Amino acid sequence: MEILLSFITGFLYASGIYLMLRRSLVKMILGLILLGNGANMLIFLLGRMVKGEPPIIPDAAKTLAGIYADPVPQALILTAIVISFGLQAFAIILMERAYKFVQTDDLDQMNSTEEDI
Amino acid sequence: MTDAIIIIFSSLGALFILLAAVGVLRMPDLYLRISVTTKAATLGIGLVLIGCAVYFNDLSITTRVSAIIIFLLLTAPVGAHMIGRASYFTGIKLWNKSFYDDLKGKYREDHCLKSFEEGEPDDSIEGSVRNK
Amino acid sequence: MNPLYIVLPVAFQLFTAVVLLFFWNKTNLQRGLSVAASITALALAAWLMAAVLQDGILVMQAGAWEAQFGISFVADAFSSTMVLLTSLAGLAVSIFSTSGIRSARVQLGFYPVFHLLLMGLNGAFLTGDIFNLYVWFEIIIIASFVLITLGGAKDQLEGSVKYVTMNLLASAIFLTAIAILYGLTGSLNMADLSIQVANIENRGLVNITALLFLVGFGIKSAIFPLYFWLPASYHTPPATISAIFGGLLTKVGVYAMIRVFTLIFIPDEFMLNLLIWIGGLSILSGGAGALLQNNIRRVFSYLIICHIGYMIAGLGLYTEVALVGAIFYLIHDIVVKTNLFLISGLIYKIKGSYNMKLLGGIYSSFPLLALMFAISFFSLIGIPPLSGFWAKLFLIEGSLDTGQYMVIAFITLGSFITLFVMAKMWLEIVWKKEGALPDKQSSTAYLAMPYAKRFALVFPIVLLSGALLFIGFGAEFILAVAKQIAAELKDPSAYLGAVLKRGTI
Amino acid sequence: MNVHDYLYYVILPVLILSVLLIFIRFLKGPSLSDRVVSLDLLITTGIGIIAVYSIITDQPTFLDIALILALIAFLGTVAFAFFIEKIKK
Amino acid sequence: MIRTKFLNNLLLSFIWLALTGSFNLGNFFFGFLLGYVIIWIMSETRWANMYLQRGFLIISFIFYFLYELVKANLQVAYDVITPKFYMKPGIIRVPLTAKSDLEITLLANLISLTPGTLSLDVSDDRKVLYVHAMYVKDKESFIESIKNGFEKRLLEILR
Amino acid sequence: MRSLIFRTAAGYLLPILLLFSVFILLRGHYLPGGGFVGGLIASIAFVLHSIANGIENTKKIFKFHPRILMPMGLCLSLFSGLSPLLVNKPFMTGLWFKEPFPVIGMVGSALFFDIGVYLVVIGVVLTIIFTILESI
Amino acid sequence: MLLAILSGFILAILLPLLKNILRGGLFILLSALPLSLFVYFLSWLPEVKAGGDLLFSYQWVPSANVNLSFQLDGLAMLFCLLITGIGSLVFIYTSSYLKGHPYLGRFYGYLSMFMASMLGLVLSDNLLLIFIFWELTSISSFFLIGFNNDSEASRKSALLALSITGIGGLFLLVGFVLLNQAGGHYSFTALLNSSPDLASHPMYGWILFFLFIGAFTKSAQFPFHFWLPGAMKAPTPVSTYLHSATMVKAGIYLLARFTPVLGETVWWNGTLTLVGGVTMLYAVIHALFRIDLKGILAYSTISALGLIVFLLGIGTPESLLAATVFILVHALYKATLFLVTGIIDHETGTRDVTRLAGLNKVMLPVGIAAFMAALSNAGIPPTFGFLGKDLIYDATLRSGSLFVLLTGAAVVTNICLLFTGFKAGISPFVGPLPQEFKQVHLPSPLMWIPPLLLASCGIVFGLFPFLIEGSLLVPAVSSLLSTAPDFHLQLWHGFNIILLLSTITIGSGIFLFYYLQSSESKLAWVSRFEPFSPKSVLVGMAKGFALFSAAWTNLWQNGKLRHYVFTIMAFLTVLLAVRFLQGIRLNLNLQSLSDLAFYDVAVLLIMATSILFAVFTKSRLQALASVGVMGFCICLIFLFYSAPDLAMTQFSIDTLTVILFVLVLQKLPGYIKEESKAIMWRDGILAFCFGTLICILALEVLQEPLHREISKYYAENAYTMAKGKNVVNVILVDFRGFDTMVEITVLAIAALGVSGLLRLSTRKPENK
Ligand code: NA
Ligand code: NA
Repeated sequence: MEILLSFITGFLYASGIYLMLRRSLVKMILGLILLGNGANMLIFLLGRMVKGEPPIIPDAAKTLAGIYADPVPQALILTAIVISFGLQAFAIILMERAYKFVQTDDLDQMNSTEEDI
Repeated sequence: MTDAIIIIFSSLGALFILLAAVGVLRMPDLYLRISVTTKAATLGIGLVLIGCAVYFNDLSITTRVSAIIIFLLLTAPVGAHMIGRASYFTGIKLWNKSFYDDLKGKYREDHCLKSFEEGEPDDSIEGSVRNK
Repeated sequence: MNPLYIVLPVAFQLFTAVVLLFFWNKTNLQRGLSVAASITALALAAWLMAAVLQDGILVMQAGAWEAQFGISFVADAFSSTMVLLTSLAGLAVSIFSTSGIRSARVQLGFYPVFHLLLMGLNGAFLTGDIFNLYVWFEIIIIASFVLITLGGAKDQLEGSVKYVTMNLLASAIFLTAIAILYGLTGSLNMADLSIQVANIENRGLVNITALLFLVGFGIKSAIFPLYFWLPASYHTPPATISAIFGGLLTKVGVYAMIRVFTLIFIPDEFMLNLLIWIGGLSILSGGAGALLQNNIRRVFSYLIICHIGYMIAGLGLYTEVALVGAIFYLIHDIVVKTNLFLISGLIYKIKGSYNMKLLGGIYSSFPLLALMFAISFFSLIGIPPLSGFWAKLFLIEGSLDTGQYMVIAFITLGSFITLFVMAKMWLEIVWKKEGALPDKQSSTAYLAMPYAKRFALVFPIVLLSGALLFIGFGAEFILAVAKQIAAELKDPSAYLGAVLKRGTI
Repeated sequence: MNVHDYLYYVILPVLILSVLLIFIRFLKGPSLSDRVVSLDLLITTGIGIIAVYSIITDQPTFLDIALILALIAFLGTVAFAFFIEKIKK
Repeated sequence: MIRTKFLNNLLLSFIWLALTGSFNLGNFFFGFLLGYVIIWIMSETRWANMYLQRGFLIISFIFYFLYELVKANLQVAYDVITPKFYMKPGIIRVPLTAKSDLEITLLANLISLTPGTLSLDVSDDRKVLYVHAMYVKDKESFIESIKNGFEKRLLEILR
Repeated sequence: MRSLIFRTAAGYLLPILLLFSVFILLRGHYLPGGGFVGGLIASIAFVLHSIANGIENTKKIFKFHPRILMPMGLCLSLFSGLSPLLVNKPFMTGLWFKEPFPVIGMVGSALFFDIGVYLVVIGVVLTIIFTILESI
Repeated sequence: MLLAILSGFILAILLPLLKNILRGGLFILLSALPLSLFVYFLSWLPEVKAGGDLLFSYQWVPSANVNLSFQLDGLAMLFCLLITGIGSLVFIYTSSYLKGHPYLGRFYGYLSMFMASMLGLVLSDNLLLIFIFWELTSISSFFLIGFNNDSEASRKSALLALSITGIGGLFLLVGFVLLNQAGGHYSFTALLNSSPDLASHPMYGWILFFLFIGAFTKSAQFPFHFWLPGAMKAPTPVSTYLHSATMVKAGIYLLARFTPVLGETVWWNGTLTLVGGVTMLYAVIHALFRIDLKGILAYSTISALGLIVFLLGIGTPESLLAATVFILVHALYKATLFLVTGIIDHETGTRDVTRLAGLNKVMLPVGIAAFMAALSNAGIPPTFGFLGKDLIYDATLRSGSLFVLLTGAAVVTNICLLFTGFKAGISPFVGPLPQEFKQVHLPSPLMWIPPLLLASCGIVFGLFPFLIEGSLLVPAVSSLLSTAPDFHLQLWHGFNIILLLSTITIGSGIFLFYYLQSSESKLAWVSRFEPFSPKSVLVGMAKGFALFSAAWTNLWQNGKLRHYVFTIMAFLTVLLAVRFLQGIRLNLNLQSLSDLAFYDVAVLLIMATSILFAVFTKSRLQALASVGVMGFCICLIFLFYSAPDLAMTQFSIDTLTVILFVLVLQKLPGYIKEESKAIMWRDGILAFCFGTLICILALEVLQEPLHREISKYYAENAYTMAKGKNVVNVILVDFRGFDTMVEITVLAIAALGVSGLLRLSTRKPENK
């Protein structure tokens, strides 16, 4: 499974980058989303994966024993997911505003700030 | 005994879900797909979940399972209605072998839905009362 | 100082922001609260700095979970210096903003976000946990996103699209690096990582991880060839906001880079050469860009890149002397860049333009302001004994020590371009008679302002100019601090000992 | 063959097969509504998979996810419907 | 009004108990408190009366519904798995006797939940329900089956 | 949206979802869930309501602007984090009541922290969605 | 001593405060400062003469080896007296020259700042301190040249001067640091002891290079001389003080100062002789064709500076003596001539030599001063200039194998210098007075007394050289030499070759003065060679650099976001690839990885397909829906691999994101048409490479040993200490609660930002 998942992770990164290289603002943000998911999957993958043993202490026990999934990557990803939600929400709205003000979705045309005035 | 129940319920459930899947793939128009799937799946999932509740045989899990089923029963038809209705606005066509389309021309520009067309007989209950 | 209190620079800013959020529509109250809070924050930071200089490294373990398991908060000389500078720049900007930010923008949440940005900066400086650093970085970028779009004029939005994209890309790369680091070591505590990474046998993987950190932080600190977002966006928001950006945001990237490359990844030959070339080319690119601009804020923007190059090159030299130079430059640059952007804001308030071609006439009508500008301009150029000089001296010494003559060439080039550009700016905006300004009323608007408002615009500049003079003439004190920082960076055993509570490492 | 094996070797494959079939519809479209409908169905089927998986792994905890799925999938459908209606306007 | 609120509150407490799965007094009171807070938060309560005492009707209705559900499912199943389509689909306008929001909604949802039929929309004047159906042999008898089947039984329970 | 069916359903879903969200919040320390997911579910409830009934009607449910939930939640979290400083313990140290409370179980600063998270999440999602819905 | 040096700075700082008190004619009172400093330094004369070790040291920045250590030796004394002496006169002169000027206060501020910097420069014993004051002189010069800030020419000249001296300063700094590396000290006295080692140091050549560039730029040596004529845009007191008598001599001072340390090598002597020689000839020939008085003086100053460098380069005791004397000679007569020019300009309003004549009739005292200065310049006995010229010829004749060439060069230079001196000092005053200047009258004595005083010095020192010989010149020369000098200045040496050369010089010079008439046309003829001048070359280089800058900047910063992203990612990918190739130990061990289940495969398959679909679909909404499917698949993976909390959060967040997108998308248009296939391939290959690298990296990291101390700690303590059973949640709210605290803050800020952005919609978009 790890092999396939690393392929998928690499694929997520690649498609994220590819989309970020497009002209359309929408694609760019989709690319960022894919990239973020790629990073999350990478944390998950490299934290080593365990099937069917969530890190929840059973009713009777006081500690986790035996095989269990590493809770740390999960906590990290959770934090990362939530943070990227905030950032993506902002980016999405920014995209809409930019479109409204610049009247285009074409990133190549959003360069007036770099023309010397 | 419980094993048998679980197997029966889950098998039936899986079957219905598979049906829904085949249906959504095969059906010729959107409305038919919605029609076939929403409920077949709901029924199928419900059955599988019941099997699940039987397996764990624990009150809190049973309540959770019933909660899921209730949620599904509550939301699935509403969702189906929403998407079906919205699709009709956007002009998604009925299958060409459909027989009736009573909705045709009933939506106004502002999405207000009329109960009858101008000039068409009003056969709603009050309408029929009035007509008589 | 009780080490428990080192969380205060962060907690206090958050508290301030929360209080400000409750007074959403009361703009004047927000202004007053912000200034009062900034003064308190400065006092707190000074207290922290004094405590660190006196007692050595202070460590707080959040949640009382011991290091490596809980999140460490570490105040050493480097981080406490950065916190102090942040608070200083924060105070200046806060005062300036009382007159520099219109009520409409205040109602869009300028003050809470501003204080949250300061919180993020303080957190990033103080944390001793790599993932926690990531989280602080996110605070910083989201707060900066909000500030850079605040009020949302068209060019602000266009600039911020680039700003946002590239910063998000940087975050993704940073996160990737953390993922690999955790996969390799199973740890997140920077002190612990320092030991763990040294023990990894597969150095190739370590080098690659280091590279990812380099690029992740590199984008944020605007080095060559990752700086593009900066000239595209820094000149678009109100000057008050540019000031905090220009002064602090890129520096936090530099801070992180210095921290990571002295504590966790000790650079090898390849990395050092890479850093040196990146530094040199940043100097060249920033300088080349600055030569061409007419908008004073764009000039400053490019100069930021140029001067970041000094620090990166200093890091690449990796001797104690060069690190002293880099740290000194960092300290000087925070103050001077903040002040320059504030100055640009003041000029805009007076003249209504950022365009050098049109500006002018400061010398005849505002001679004392011209004097104020001169202090910043010449500090930036590095006219001795003003602040920029000392850093350059150590950098040159460092590059001669290591035989990296390339660095000297780049530093000379960068310094010359800075000199030329700033002198030209002096000619254009101070000496020359003003041109046909687009918005003539604004120049009288400044004079018509109530005294308090003008004071709010000028006082922060005076404050920071004073700080600059202190850095220059009191270089002995700053150098002592910089030397202590460089020594702690070069030999992190004190850091490790303080965090991991192990006597000897 | 015990219940676990039965679920693992019979039911789960059937559900997975269903998911694949639904996904084909998702790819085929042709309209956005078709995709939304298949996405909805995909998620609903996911609830079934979760239920089966929780039995296989003996982890009732997973049912909580099923609950969330049931709730939120609806929101997605509603949003798309809302959107489809709005662009028509 | 107050009685309705109280009943609702009670209902919420029971749902709470069911969800948490621990039936004790403390839990019940806590659930009740939560329910109270939620009702207080919602200045405008929308749920209407639920007449739990009509349990028998409900149970018989549930069985009727399940019967319809299975029957219709099988019919559709047959159509789905056999290569040829036997269906005669169409959108039918069904006049409504149901009046209140709850009545109409429940009816529409129940229709939707049985395979082969789908409530598309209710007219704005609430007189007509538009239903998409797969097997419409004859328009009149289809309308009749709905009015005498689901609608009638449902209204018996609700009114 | 002009849909009677949806509007009615959303009306019923709102209290159920809110209840459910509190449930998810409180059990988070023992089972999957917690302030974050709980907050999301609560906000989804309101979002559904607002899509169905229009933003104005949803706002009427609140006695205040949902934005205020953010500082409230942050305040709660911050103070549950800072309170240990009063007893000379580091920031974020867990302080717990000796005896478990009925239903909820052990109550400590972590719970208040999680409630803070819950409030912030509601405030955030509603602020975002409401402003979007208002602007379109 | 410190106070003496700093007093100028203190005055400069206080001036803004004093300005109101001094309003009117009281500015002359400020001359008290340089005057008292002059007296102060004079009072040290006996001790300097006695050769006492006059070191004054104060702590400042010991960490950077910069201490305020000053040394007053003969050379420093000579310069100090020049600086304060001429300074006093210039201060007095200015009070009348710029009377009523609105910025007079600032002017005095800059002047005192300059004077203090100059004093610091010549007195410093610490190299870095020298550098500090060196730069301060450049800055003061910048302010003074640009004093007429409204004139564009002034501003440009100030910028040019600052640029040239600034770059020289940078080189000087590098040279000093190198010197410290080689010699081990920043202290000059300490370096003096290690001088033999320095000459053999491998970096010796570089030290010379950097030092020379610094000195040549400051002292206007070829090819860096061209800023000096521009600097004449400054008010005349400035030209007098900075650009003839003092500042430009800073470079000379530096060379003289370092002669005992670095001198006496072929490189040192050869370079200086060559550069000095070229400068003096090149500049003086230029001076011949000028018609602007100040232009003439500027070029002759350059030439004189070249002459001094030339003498320093010869490096014999005689030449060093000649240089020392000539420094003084030149300062005296050139300052006079400048002050006179200032008076002429002030009174007549022109500096055109072709128009000026007969002014003797209206301003005789000025004419006398000018005449005396011109004589001294010409080296006609019994002026001090005559002494200087004798010494020069004496030096060149004894310079070794090349003496013929060097002497010839010196003679030519002196002839032309004589011409320029006459042109500036005599021709405006003789002949008939043109009608237009009839109204001209003698200015205030405050203006004509200073030049007269200076010019008289030139005569007095010539007549009575003993006045300064023992007290001033001997100590000065002895600081340049390792051995005590043995010489005796006198007007009459008897008939010898030197006298012959002097006679030739004077005769040819006067001949030239009569037959070469300056005119516009000659100037125009000369200016045809302008494109080949160093200035044009350097300006061309600067323009080239500007072009390069533009090209370079546009190459990277072209305004297109995707270009930026491409650059960043290409940079990262290439670096990663290089690092990979450099040695990563690839050992893929499939046994250590878990097996595949069919449902895993199915989910991953769906996920991969939906990603592909999201990338290549033509519709934004379909892309969005695909991203939704992908999120759902990730949720399932989290579920299968024991992360229920993650699955929940991922799914809910994903749905919310999709909703946000959906709400926003309705306003956006369809995708724009894509660019060319080539670009898509290029991007695709980059993306593929990066993805592959990440994939390999991930697989490689999975092979590394596993560390789980932290998660074990959490697993053991979650319930016992943190009282929670869901370890992930315990981490979130307790072990790493700090992260969560920050995380919700991020969310809150994002919400503020979103509402801020959207609340703008009420404002009108600013469309063009
Ligand atoms: Na149906
Ligand atoms: Na977290």
